[in-house]
Amino acid sequence: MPAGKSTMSKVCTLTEAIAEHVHDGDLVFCAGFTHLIPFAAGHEIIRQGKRDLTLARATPDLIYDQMVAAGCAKKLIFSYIGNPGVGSLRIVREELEAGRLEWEEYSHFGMISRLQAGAAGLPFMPMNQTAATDLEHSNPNIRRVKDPYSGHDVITVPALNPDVGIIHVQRADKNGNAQVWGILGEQKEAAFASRKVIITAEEIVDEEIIRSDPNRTLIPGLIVSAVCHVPHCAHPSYTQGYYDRDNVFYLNWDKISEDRASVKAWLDEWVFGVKDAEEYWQKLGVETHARLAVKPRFAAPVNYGDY
Amino acid sequence: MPAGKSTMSKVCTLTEAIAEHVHDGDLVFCAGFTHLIPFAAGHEIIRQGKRDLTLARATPDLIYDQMVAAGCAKKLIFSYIGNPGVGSLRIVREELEAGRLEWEEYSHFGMISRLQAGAAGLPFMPMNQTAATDLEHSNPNIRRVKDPYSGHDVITVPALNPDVGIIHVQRADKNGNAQVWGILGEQKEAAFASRKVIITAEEIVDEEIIRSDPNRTLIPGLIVSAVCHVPHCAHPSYTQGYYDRDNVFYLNWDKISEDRASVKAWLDEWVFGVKDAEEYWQKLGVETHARLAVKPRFAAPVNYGDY
Amino acid sequence: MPELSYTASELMCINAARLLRDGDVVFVGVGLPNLACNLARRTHAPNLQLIYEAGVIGARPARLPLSIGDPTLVSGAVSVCGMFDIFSQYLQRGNIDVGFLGGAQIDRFGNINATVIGDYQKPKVRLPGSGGSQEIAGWANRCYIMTPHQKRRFPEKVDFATSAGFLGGRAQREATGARGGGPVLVVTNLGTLEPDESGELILTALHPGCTVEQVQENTGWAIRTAPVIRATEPPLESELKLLREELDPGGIYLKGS
Amino acid sequence: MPELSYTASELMCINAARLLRDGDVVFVGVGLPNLACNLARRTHAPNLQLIYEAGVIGARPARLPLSIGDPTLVSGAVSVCGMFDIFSQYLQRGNIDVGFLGGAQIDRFGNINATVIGDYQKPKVRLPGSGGSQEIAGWANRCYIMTPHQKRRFPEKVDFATSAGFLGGRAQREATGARGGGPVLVVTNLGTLEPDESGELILTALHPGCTVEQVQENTGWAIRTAPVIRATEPPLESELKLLREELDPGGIYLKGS
Repeated sequence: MPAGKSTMSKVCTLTEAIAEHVHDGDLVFCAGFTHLIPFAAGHEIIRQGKRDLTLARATPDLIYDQMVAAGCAKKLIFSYIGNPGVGSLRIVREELEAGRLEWEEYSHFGMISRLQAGAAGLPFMPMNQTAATDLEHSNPNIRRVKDPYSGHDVITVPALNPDVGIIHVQRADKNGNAQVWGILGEQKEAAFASRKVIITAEEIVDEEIIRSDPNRTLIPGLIVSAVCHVPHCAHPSYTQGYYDRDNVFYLNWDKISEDRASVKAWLDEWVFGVKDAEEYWQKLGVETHARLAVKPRFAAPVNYGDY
Repeated sequence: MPAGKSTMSKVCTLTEAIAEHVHDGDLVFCAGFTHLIPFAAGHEIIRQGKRDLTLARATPDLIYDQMVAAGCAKKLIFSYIGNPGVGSLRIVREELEAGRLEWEEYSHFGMISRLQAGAAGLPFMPMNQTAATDLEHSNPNIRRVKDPYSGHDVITVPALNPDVGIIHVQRADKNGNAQVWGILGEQKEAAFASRKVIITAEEIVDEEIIRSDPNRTLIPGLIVSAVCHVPHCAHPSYTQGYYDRDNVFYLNWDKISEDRASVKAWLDEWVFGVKDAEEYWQKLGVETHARLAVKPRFAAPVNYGDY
Repeated sequence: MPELSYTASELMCINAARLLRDGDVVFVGVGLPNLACNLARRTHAPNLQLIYEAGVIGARPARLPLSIGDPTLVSGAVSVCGMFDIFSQYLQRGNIDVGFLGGAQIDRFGNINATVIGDYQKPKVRLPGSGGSQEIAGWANRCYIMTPHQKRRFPEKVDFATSAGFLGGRAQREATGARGGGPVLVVTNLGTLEPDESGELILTALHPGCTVEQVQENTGWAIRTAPVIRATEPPLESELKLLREELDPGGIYLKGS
Repeated sequence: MPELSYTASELMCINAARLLRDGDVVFVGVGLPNLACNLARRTHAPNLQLIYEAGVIGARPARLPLSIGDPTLVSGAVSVCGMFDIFSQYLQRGNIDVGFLGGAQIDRFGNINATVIGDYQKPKVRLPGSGGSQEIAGWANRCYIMTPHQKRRFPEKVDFATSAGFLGGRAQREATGARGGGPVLVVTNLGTLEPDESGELILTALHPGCTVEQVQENTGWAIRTAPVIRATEPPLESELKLLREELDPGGIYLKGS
């Protein structure tokens, strides 16, 4: 039975959703390729002191750097550990080099293929050979099968089925039907692959808004367990059409993460020191709000016809 | 080199596109699951007397019934041969029963998986077992590999890479960037799987319309060989938001196709007797136009932001 | 109270509607299954989720859809996706509770033939083929079959197994690892058949006025009966009214037999 | 005419831009490759098609993108798709002409390390890892590498082959069936290296004022030279002006070394 088909209302606070659906030891996937990264959900997981999580994402980005720094994670599944556009992801890198964090590594295509298999209910996805084999030899989950038509080997990766997928979207209705535009990353595959899905949305809209444009609906409510209204959830990442990426913070984190004391101070102030995403956003202040504001640019109209 | 990356203009008439890109013996895929079936392209192929085509579609629908009746096809690749919503597809069925038409058969999922593999550049796609094996035993292209993780068999189908894919869309720009809404069927997979792509569009719009809503663009111009402005191309199928499905004709065809003389008379009048899609549409008359007209119903606005 | 009259199609449709549970996610075909689902949605199952194989989720058709890809399914739907996604992320992934199936032949173990009568390579009658049914039968949690009860439609063994019931028995299906539970019930115009613990279809209920003898006469094997044969509730006036006046006012699907 | 001064980054960027052909479909990363592509688009290759691994096709960034998923790439782009599609339908399908690569180490046969210095299980330095580069190196028709010329960056053999050049020679790469042609040229701040018929990188051109000796000093193996070593055209004033005044006015990527 699909996780989200209960007919009870799925709308709740992010605090409630994390408390109910994220458990110590879970495999958690916070989706979003640069765009729509659900930072507020990561911060709530930190606040609630979740432990021993396996964190999976193509690019751990600052969200997992912060969660690792806060001691939430025992393992990382990834394909690129960098501070996007800046450089190194210091905390994750240190923990890996020190042997304090388990890891499992793929290429971007390997990661998204794992999710695609998980979303499609398949045990694995095939990929063509790239000629590079060192990663394959380092990761026993990367295997081969013979193409039954040509007889040549193809590479395989196993399905990834997270316990919880957390997906930030522009708008959703109270049933969890969610619409996304801009960079789509692995939002859809992560949702379908996950056993439980938490949707965080910039706006909770009337069902009729969603139904006016069904092709825009990336995630159907029937696979969603919880829907949370969390404006600015993605900061310092961004939400297309709602606010800009806070590149200044990405640069600042590079400094903050140079030593653990300043990381602790930052977590104390910006995660433990605030109640929720709303308080965090207000604390950023009007200058930051103004810096991240974006002028509108609308899509051309689309007529579905009144059949 | 992608087929469509030439910088020369791709805009041409459908007559020119079919003459240049469809050759005797080709494997042709006219896309569209009930929606957006490019009837005008099928009629133009009939008018130009193309022969020995292999025609692939999940549901051959009336378009392939007509092309088979006109003698264009030597082989059919399909997953469901019916007149959708009506009953049997008489011409195709007769030819198959008489042994005059070669065929290769899959389930819907097998067909779309073949295209998905073709579109993804993979040699095959795996599918889980369904417990039914008679089709597998009848079609040597349906094979098995062992899942390298569980050791259980999965079913495989080989990539399908048509010589030409013909895709009807609501709107495209002169470079072939094409937007589609409503039922998507296998439009995208057929385009990416095909060696050459012909786009027929209800409207050729300014590039800025397309660029105002990039998430709506299903097919990028860089894989497109020709773009043809063909309003009402899909009749008696339909184009969401532009005109309704002509269910009356689907019922009529069931009668017309009862004998070959009336089929020949229909082809003479409605295919050979008209120059192009525009003449065909005018010949349908104002009553039919009025019957198929549809009132507007617009999608809610979407703001991409002016970054 | 005068006895209500109804067609075989109406009878099957109403009995199928009653099998659906509120909140079920149903993979719907056009015709009778579509009517059965919309009837259930209008009666006891307002939260039924209708998914059409054309890639439409949460459809709310404003008129009777006349094809599986009718534009009325799209306008006002919750979501639309491509065919690959509907078959992989919905059906193969296990997100579908209920599938409806039909075919030219249904055999003793619930296997269905929608492909050919006679030899596959030289068919006597070429039927439409699988469409979505092979995967629906394989992967939906529960499958219902709706078909008129006629001897030629219920042979002991199908000429071609387009879709799997229990093959030669439950253990055989289970050995394939197919995730779905297989057929759970066949609704005919005489009554209902259900698989027993071995996977063999047995008579479990009769519609008003129908007899075991009629069922045996119209079944191609020596059909066994459940220890207690239930009697189905007759169609209600309210159900017939909804079907006739709102869901299929033209009688396009309901007039049949 | 006074001699123009320029940074190593500007020099590499301009030489990389010149390698692109009008109409090429390029898989672009942020930073120098992005600048090189936009420079080419503004000069000799107006029909260059920029594809970003975040799933953006035909981007027309109105400002300098500061991350691979900058929203300015989306607004006004031709198409946006998910990550699975960009890697499968574009890259794996063979729709990408040109890929740009970089890494901590490039070896004699053009293999690239972006994963670890030292042992994989107990890394001395943990680098970012493949990201999209393993597949770009495998499947783009032509790959270009941009990197400063330093001995530690050009070892005879990489510690870890994140992305394949020619492995131990062209025949080895060919045997894997990987569709792409592999690296065709390495642009450094000293000149260009190209693979010979065996797949070994040899010095083929020098930038103005650079010498074979400098190249040898900064390369970790005894580098061979082409029979004729070309001299690259010096950066043009117009190219530098575009880069400095329009493409990266803040000098975010161009100030480096």
